[in-house]
Amino acid sequence: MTTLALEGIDLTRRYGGFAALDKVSLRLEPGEIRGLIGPNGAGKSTLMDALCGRGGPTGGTVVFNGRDISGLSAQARRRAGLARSFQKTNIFPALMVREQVALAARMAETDNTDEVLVALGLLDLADRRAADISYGDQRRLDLALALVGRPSVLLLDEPAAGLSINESIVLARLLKDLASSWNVTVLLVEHDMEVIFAVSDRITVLNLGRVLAEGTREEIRGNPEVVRAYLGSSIE
Amino acid sequence: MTLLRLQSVDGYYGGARILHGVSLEVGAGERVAILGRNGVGKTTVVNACLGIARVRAGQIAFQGQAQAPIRHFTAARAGIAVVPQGRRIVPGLTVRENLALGAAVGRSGKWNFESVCDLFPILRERADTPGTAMSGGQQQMLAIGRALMANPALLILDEPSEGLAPVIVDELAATLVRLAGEDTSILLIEQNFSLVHRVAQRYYVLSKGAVVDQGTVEGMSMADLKKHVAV
Amino acid sequence: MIQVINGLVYGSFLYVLAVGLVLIFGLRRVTNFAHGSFFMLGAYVSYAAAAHLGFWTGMIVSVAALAVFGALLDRFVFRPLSREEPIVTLLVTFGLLFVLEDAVRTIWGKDYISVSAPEALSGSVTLFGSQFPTYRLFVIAVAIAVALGLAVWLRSTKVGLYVRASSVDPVTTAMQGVDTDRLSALVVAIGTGLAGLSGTIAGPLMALSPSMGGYIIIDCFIVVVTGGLTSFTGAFVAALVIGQFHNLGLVYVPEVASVIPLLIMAAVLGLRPQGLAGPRK
Amino acid sequence: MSSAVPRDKAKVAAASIAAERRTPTVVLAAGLLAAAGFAVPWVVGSQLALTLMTQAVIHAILATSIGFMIRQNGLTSFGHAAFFGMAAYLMALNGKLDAMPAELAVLAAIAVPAAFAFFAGLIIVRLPALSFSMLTLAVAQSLYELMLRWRGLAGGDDGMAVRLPSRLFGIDIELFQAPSSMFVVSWCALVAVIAILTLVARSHFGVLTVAIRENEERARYVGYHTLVPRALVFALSAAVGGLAGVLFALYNAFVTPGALHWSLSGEALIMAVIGGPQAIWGPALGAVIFFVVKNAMGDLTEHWPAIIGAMLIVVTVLLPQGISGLLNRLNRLNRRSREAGKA
Amino acid sequence: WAAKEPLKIGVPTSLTGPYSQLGDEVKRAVEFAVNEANAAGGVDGRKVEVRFLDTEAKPDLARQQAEKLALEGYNIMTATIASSEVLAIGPMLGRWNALYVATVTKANDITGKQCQPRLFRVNRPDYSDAAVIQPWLATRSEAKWAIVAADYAWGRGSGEGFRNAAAATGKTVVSENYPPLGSNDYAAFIQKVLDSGAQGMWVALAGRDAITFARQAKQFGLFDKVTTAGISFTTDGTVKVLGDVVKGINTIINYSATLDTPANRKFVSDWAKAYPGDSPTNFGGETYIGMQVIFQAVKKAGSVKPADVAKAMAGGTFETILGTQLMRKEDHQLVGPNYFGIVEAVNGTLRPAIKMTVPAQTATPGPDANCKL
Ligand SMILES: Nc1ncnc2c1ncn2[C@@H]1O[C@H](COP(=O)(O)OP(=O)(O)OP(=O)(O)O)[C@@H](O)[C@H]1O
Ligand SMILES: Nc1ncnc2c1ncn2[C@@H]1O[C@H](COP(=O)(O)OP(=O)(O)OP(=O)(O)O)[C@@H](O)[C@H]1O
Ligand SMILES: [Mg+2]
Ligand SMILES: [Mg+2]
Repeated sequence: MTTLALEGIDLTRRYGGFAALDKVSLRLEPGEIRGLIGPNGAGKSTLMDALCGRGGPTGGTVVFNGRDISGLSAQARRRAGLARSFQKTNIFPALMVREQVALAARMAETDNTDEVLVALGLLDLADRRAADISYGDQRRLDLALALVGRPSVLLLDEPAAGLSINESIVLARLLKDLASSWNVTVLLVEHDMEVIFAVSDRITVLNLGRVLAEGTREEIRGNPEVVRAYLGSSIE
Repeated sequence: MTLLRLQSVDGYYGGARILHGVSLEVGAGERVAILGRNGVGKTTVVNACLGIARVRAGQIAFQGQAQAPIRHFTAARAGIAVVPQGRRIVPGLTVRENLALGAAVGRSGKWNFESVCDLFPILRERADTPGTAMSGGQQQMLAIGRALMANPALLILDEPSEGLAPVIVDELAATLVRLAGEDTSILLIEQNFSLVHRVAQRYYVLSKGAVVDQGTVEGMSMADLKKHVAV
Repeated sequence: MIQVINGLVYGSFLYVLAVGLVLIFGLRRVTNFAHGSFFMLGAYVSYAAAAHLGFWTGMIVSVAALAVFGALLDRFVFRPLSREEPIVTLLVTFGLLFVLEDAVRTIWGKDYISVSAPEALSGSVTLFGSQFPTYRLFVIAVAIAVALGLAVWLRSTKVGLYVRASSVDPVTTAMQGVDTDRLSALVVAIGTGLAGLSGTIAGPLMALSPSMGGYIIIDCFIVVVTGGLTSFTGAFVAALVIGQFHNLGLVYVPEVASVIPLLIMAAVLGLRPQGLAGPRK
Repeated sequence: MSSAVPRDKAKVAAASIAAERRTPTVVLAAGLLAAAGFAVPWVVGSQLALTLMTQAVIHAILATSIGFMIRQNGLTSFGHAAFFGMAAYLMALNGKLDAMPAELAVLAAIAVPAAFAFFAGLIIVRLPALSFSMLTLAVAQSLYELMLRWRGLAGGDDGMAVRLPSRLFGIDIELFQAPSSMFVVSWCALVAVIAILTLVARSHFGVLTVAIRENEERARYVGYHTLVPRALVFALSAAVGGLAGVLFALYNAFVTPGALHWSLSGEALIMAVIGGPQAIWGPALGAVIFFVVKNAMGDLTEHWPAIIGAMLIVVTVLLPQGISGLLNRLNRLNRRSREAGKA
Repeated sequence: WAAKEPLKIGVPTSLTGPYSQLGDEVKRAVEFAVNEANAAGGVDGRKVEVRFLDTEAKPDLARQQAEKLALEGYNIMTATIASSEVLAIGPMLGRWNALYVATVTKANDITGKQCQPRLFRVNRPDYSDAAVIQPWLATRSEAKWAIVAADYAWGRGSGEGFRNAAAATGKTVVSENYPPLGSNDYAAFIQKVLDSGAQGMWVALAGRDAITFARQAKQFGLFDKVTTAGISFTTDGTVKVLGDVVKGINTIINYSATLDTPANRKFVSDWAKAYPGDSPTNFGGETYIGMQVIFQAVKKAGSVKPADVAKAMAGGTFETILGTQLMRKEDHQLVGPNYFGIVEAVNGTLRPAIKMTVPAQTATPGPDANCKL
């Protein structure tokens, strides 16, 4: 068996008596795109936090390319090749778009700033202050900060939120591209089911801090529990 | 009566002109959508109504009353509540307090803490946790709940479906339609066509800060709408 | 024991002054270096008013005058600058400090002035076997009243909620229909009014001089920072702790007494960067 | 991600060339400015004017150091006089104790404040902005108290003379104490400081620290350590403050605890902000203007504090971005109208 | 008087800031002396011009301002408030080709370790104040004493002086307190003095500290319980502010308008004409003495060049309102008497009044051995 790109074992996080994450385990193969869905407050963002070393103390182990990184700081994890984007836009408001993407690139082996700017359609905004671009554009900038420098594993928290339909389609295609051409592994949280179903190799469903189901898109779509707790009736 | 009317509005951030002669209106009990790609100026329309973006030409009227100058609280006092893009939950306040803040204008109506919590039960469950400690989607519910607390005559929602699970979006759609039936007009800015299709009666399409198209949703299929609007 | 009460007096006095600073900082994010001058102005105004109207009316006049001054300040200075970096408003308060000192020096002269305690409070009581000035007990009472009043106002009234909301996100608060401009003017007025109050109660304790604000403002900021910048409870605890240690320091280690407040602040921030009761980041 | 369109490539290339052209320009401009400084003593005959100008320039260096902190770290030091005074006292104490050659003392007087700031910075740059400010104030005031009480060695509040050898770096010490030559020395130091800080601000390190200032958390999630760069900015700023202190000690040959007092820190801060710290050169400009105005007002009336205060209020309300902000805006307007003219 | 070069006097003093009130007192005295001289046809036929610059009592600034005055030609200077300012100015006088006469600054070093060829002093230094404590203390019956003195060079020095005097006269010091400069609350110290069982108290606090301390001490009833004496504690200025609070307190007096000599009576009555309803304060009187010395030295030198004036000053004798006094060659200290008195009502106003005169030879002991001129 090849080494896993990323593995979380028994990840747990509590806020007071409430378990936002309760012994969740997750195994990502290299080059895989894994969809992560679940109701609001299921613990998806918390799971990403646990994987990348954000927030309070977490129980469990994170293994990255065969190496236990549980004790590493967030910046060390990023330098090892584990990057993430944020659900709540997290950018450098006073810096130019290009400036900040280039800054993020400096930390990694390859500088693909321009490639990323072009791919995300940000080139025209490259010399604008990040504070002065629209919300959707800021969302894409946040994504660019994660993509640049060719990390080997990407944790993307609702990258399509706030994007117009066309942009979402471009994004979905881009993710597919990335996975196949760079062999990037992606853990993708999304509430936009079109994107999820279009790109995910497998899907994990979280509910109340635990894994509810895991499987291919067909299996997930057909799982009545998932439909009841999350998908609802309107997904065709 | 029209609740909100923009007449040839030019909107600016500092010296940058963003809106070019935008005109649109929302009547009583109407459900209207604004569509458009990222960065065309949808949020700027809202911000112009809130006095965040500056109006240098044209006119904005609430409930038939022309407004100048527009202060940040003008819209709220004219019965217009906004669910802002990015949620803007006030840090340091609990869920309950964030909701109470929404009732600052003191209009009475069917929405109060209890009824909002019936719509989004999680808010009751977590009433005393800090608002910003909630998950992204829960915060979105809180933002919507807070706007409802004002019992507005017009509810403006800037991409409310963002971050919400599909089941919740379903409920939201139903709620919005119901609201309009109860005399609250809706101005919906959305990328989620399924929501627009279910909620809106009319739509405006914005491109590069100008209204380039408008029409009625009723009678169109979802596919038609997508094709027609072609954003 | 008497020494502990003495520490309490100084702490109480610091609290009344510092809590005004907390209010203004909380709402406007203004590092108000002129607060010491407001205090000084308050002392002079009440001194002038008291000469004709008596101590108590003088107190009311001083608080009211300073409150009006604060409201105007908010309207014409803090509001226009509310979108600029905090450092810019800080500079304005520096300027104000210069102007106020000079104005007071011109109006009331450079001579020191000394004020007597009001008749009713000028005696002393016997406490733990020693004679203790009644006026000093009054200072403690004022601080307790202010602390309780503020706590009730901020925690359990609607306006209090708006104040708390507006201090973290004024735009969103205004979007809910709150006139945050008027709210700020009110809060700044209360803050400067408290400076007037503390100036008044300082009169019988210390010499009035145009530069008296400078002697107190640093201790005051130390209280605010140690307490956690925006926390009223924090300021209360910090003022009492610092007042106490300051006083005990004077008694037992006078050589380093003047840096004790600084050391307490450094120690607290070392352990809790957010201050005693500041919000966790 | 191989779909970059050729048109985009051209844009990309053009932008990066523009960025590279700047370094030599900065060096050249600095050289010219420094050279201009040599002409000043010839043009300005009056000793009085020269001594004022020298003092103004030394203050300008101090203001520049504070401004740099504000610009890069977003943190305001209320106690920068600590570094200024620390350097001056190091020079003075070395003169008294003869611990090392004066040349070495000069370097130490710059290095010690920097090292001190670096290690203190590792602890305190994480604090909320106002708390940081107050702690810097605390450090400075503690040093002030220390020097005030240290009668045996440092003369307490009476201060101490700075004993210097007859030559420093091979230059006659008299030259450091005569206004006409000291002006040139200080001026060159100021120009060099501004040039170096400008290059630092444009470098990767400069952008990184601004990024950390803007959003420290995100900087960590793109892979950077955030503490060390901020502490380094603090250290660099302290070194510049120390340089000002060294020049001060050389010129005046006398230090008192006043060199550590908060009113000096406050004044330097005022200078930095009215100059506008968003431009590296802003604070220096502010310093010179403030110094000259204060001096002129002090000559005219004893109500100078009120006049200075009122001017401060008016200037900041009208020009919240400082003088450099105004100049930059005028410059932009000018350029825009020229471009409009062309089109 | 167009013919002769005017006498230009520079006054770098404290016009703003915490000591501005003292600055005002010396300023009035300088102006009074200048007006008086000009009205009498000038000094040696020269018009007297004066220029004041603000030092905020900061040594660094004092040095800058003094340099400015010297370069502008006001190179005979006087009347700075703080000793540290004078010590900062002193070493530069040669370089600026200027001269300085200290009038209210008391640090021993000015005519001691840091004496300078161009630096002179007319008022009583700290060691002179120490020298008069002992004769006074010998007359007192209180055995146990407490000290409250400001925590800086002057206060500490005065405390030490008192301690020595106490030892020499067989008294014990039961409590020593050095509150920091600019304290706001003296309750802790007052309590300590009360608890110490002292019968007498020596206070060396000045200006704002003196007033704040006195006010609080009164509230605690301290003055009623112990005999209080001090230096700079009850000056004309603080007594005016404090009134009855400090009635009956004993004090060293360096100069007082109540001094009953013909020269002083004339000075006081001329002053009252120039400033109706006012009488000169201790600092005013001392500064006036400085002006008298400058004027007479200029006349003697027949020049306004600092070098010539300095030559005329050193070793000369001068007619002052305190009598004929010698400016010692060895350390440039004017040799004069010192006084002890009590705060009481004189002609209806409360002020420190002289009760005991300590003659010049006791009050101004020999030249400081540290001074090498
Ligand atoms: N600091 C905190 N304190 C208390 N509860 C918290 C805190 N942070 C998160 N939670 C709770 O943990 C749970 C999981 O949150 P999380 O953000 O992981 O949800 P999510 O699955 O990402 O939801 P969404 O789809 O809405 O983004 C939520 O119920 C949330 O309220
Ligand atoms: N504060 C600002 N200052 C200057 N320009 C701004 C500012 N905010 C937005 N803009 C610009 O205004 C334009 C319109 O932005 P707006 O936020 O209205 O877009 P939008 O249609 O809401 O987009 P999205 O779907 O991404 O939310 C964009 O080009 C953006 O770059
Ligand atoms: Mg989430
Ligand atoms: Mg938008």
